[in-house]
Amino acid sequence: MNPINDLLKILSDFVAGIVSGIFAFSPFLADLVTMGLAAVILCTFAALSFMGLTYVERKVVARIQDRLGPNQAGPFGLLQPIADGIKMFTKEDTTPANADRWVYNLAPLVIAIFALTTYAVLPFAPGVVGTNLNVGVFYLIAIGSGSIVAILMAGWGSNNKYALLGAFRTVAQLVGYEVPMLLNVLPVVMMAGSMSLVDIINKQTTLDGNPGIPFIVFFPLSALVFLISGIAETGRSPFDLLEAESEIVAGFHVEYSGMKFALFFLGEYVNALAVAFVFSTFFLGGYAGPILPPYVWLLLKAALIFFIFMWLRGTLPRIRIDQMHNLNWKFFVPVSIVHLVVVMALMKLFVTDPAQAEAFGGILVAPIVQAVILFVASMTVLLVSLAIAARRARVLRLQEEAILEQRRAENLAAARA
Amino acid sequence: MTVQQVLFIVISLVVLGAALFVVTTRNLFRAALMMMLAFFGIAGLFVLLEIGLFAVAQVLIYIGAISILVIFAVMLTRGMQGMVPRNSQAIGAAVTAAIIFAVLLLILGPLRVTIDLARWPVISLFAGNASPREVGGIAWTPADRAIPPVPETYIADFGRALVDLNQYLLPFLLIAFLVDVVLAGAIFIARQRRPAEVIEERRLRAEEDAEEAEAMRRASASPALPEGAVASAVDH
Amino acid sequence: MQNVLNGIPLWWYLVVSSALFCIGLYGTLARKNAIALLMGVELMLNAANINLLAFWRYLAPDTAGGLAFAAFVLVVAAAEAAVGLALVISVYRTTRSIDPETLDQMKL
Amino acid sequence: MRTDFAFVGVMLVTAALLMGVALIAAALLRPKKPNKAKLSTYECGMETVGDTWVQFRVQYYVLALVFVVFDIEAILLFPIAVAFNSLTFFAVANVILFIVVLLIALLYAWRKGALDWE
Repeated sequence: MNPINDLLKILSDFVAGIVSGIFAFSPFLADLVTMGLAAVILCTFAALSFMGLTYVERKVVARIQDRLGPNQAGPFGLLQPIADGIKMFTKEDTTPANADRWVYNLAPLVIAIFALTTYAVLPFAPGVVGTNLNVGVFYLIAIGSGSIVAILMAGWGSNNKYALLGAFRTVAQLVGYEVPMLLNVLPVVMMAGSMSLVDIINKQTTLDGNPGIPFIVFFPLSALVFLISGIAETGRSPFDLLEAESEIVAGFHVEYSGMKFALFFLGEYVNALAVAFVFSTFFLGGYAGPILPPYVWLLLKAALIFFIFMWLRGTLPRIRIDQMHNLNWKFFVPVSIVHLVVVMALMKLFVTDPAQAEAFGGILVAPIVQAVILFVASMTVLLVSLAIAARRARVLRLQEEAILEQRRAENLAAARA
Repeated sequence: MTVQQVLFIVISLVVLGAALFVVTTRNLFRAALMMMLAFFGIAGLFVLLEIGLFAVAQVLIYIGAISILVIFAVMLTRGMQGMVPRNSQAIGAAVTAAIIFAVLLLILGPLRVTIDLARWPVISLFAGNASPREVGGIAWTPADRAIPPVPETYIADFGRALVDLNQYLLPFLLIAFLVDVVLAGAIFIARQRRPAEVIEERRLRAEEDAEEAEAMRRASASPALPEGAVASAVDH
Repeated sequence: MQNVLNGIPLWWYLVVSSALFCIGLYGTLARKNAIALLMGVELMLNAANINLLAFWRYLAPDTAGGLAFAAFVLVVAAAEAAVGLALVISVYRTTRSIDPETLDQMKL
Repeated sequence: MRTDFAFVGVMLVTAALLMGVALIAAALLRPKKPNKAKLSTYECGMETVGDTWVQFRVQYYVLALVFVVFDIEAILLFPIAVAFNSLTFFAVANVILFIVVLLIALLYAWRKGALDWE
């Protein structure tokens, strides 16, 4: 074992060895304590990255918008997250008088729990993964529905019109964007032949005679749609219309303050980081990469994705709710379905495995050729659909302009008369 | 006791308690939340059965989709919040459910009623050496065979079976059509009609009613009936 | 006894599922609110699913039968909920009531 | 490397404990001086008018409905995707038929205006 490349693996084996030494009398207890330690480490990692990310995001967005960002607490404002933490812990927290107390108080807990549980299946390095479920992809998507429940609980428990309205809008957005996510993970699962995240990464490395091409090359459309849906799933800008301060006063968590608000915030950031990790795993090859140690590769890729999130947040204006729904239901979903059909047909037609070609027919091609074919097909679907959407948008805009023109003429005539 | 046994008992109690809450509470939103808890617990039972696929599918479909539909429906029928939870046949329903549960327990569980005409029915604990029960020719309690493990590839096997002409291809395709019909029907039923459509509908209904009344008038005014009958019908 | 999975015999699952079924049945028969009634139906369908999967696991894990049937139950449960709740919403909009006992007219 | 759900259960419990501890610690640290104005419903300083039960649009339900349809599709398509490499041409043709039928459902909903957000 290379001590630098397998640092995480060596450390985790070391800790597991110590624990099983202490609990030598009961393998079950040793197992339980090992798992508990791993869970605590993962939760701490998520919470610490949440603290760090709030600082980094504020700094980066400030730079993009030509501001300074936090610069008072400590050098370069580095102590800002700690100051925020102290504030969150000591701020008075009110429960509205006619709130549904149980539901109101449990909602932030539920959202934080489900956000943290996402990390149980993410592989950080070869052999370093909480648990390599054979339904990992499914698990990630299913856990996402936990936050939907928490949002409904928060909206209903607050007993506030705006909270309830915000919760409903949020849920409509979250369930909507789950559909393109599901549809665009399917090509990845088909390619990897497994729903386990480790298998998906292995398929993108050069192990077992695989070509070592990340899936973003095979399915650029899937990657793009997955990334945008991921941003929408986590409710980040430009899809943050559900907590638009000026419109529905912070949406479903309007009544929350102090630590409970912090938990909602933590849920949002932890989910966003999880989307970055999941995207790197599905489409960029996860921890696979040359020279550098695997965990560094994973962190680099996730950091790149998260930087894209921050960049979008710093530059794009918030979109309207009808645009948000139209983008999803009238563009992403139909395009993803068409893409899925095309990919299915092509993947059956052009196969890379000789045994499969012999058993089920199909044209045997080299992996590179298959990648090129799928890339071209995926890009064609993307460009054609974009062209259609652009033409349709132009028609709609012209219609709108014609109506406006007509109305203006009528008004003018009325004014003259 | 193994860990799995303890977990099974805890999860079952949670599921049954949540289910009892669902059917007795007055607050429909809390009922829906508790229903989610019950579904989550059932996913836990599937994990104990070592069927991860369905544990996750349970969470995805029941918690992520069906419960959301239920909560939306609760919100849309908001005037119905403070309703009395039970209707007039509640006692009968409870008795029926209890009887069915007792019968199921006797059929499925370890309890057995030995009917001896000379004495009262005796409920005795099912002993290991009693006659085995069979389902489809396979003895299932007490078994004389070890339980085979779930194959590693059960997800792929399931996927293949779904599109295998000799297995479940027809139901699989029927599902697509069923779902089509469900979507079309549900959208048609639930769709918010535009004001113009509502007016049109009312007009059609009024026309229909008028036609009906006309037909009735004509029928009652037919010469076969005596004048008095018509008058009395009109009086009513 | 050999027919236990991790120490749990099959009849434990069957008893839990029948208890859940009967609770759902009570809910379906005794609730005054049509949505609560549908919740009872969902509980009953879940009980059926526990049964299907438990039997599959204990008796025939090497086939796909139990899984396929459980999946179809899932689909049918979703379809039933979708159409049932759409009906409830539609009825509520016309009559302002979703109490099945008062909805006894053939024409709304 | 573990491949079971035990770790997920442990993770759920651990996350619940850690977050619960954070909430309790905050509850002990923070001041607690409630008064009537603080406990009233927040509406930008306005007095609350009417009850919380604002009228919801059936549009939310219809969108959830379309979502349910695709959720069902997903649960059936994922196992098939896992087995994709060992499917025959005939099977893949049927899967494509399945997806196309669902696309028709989507187009119907679109046509009926169920996807419009007015």
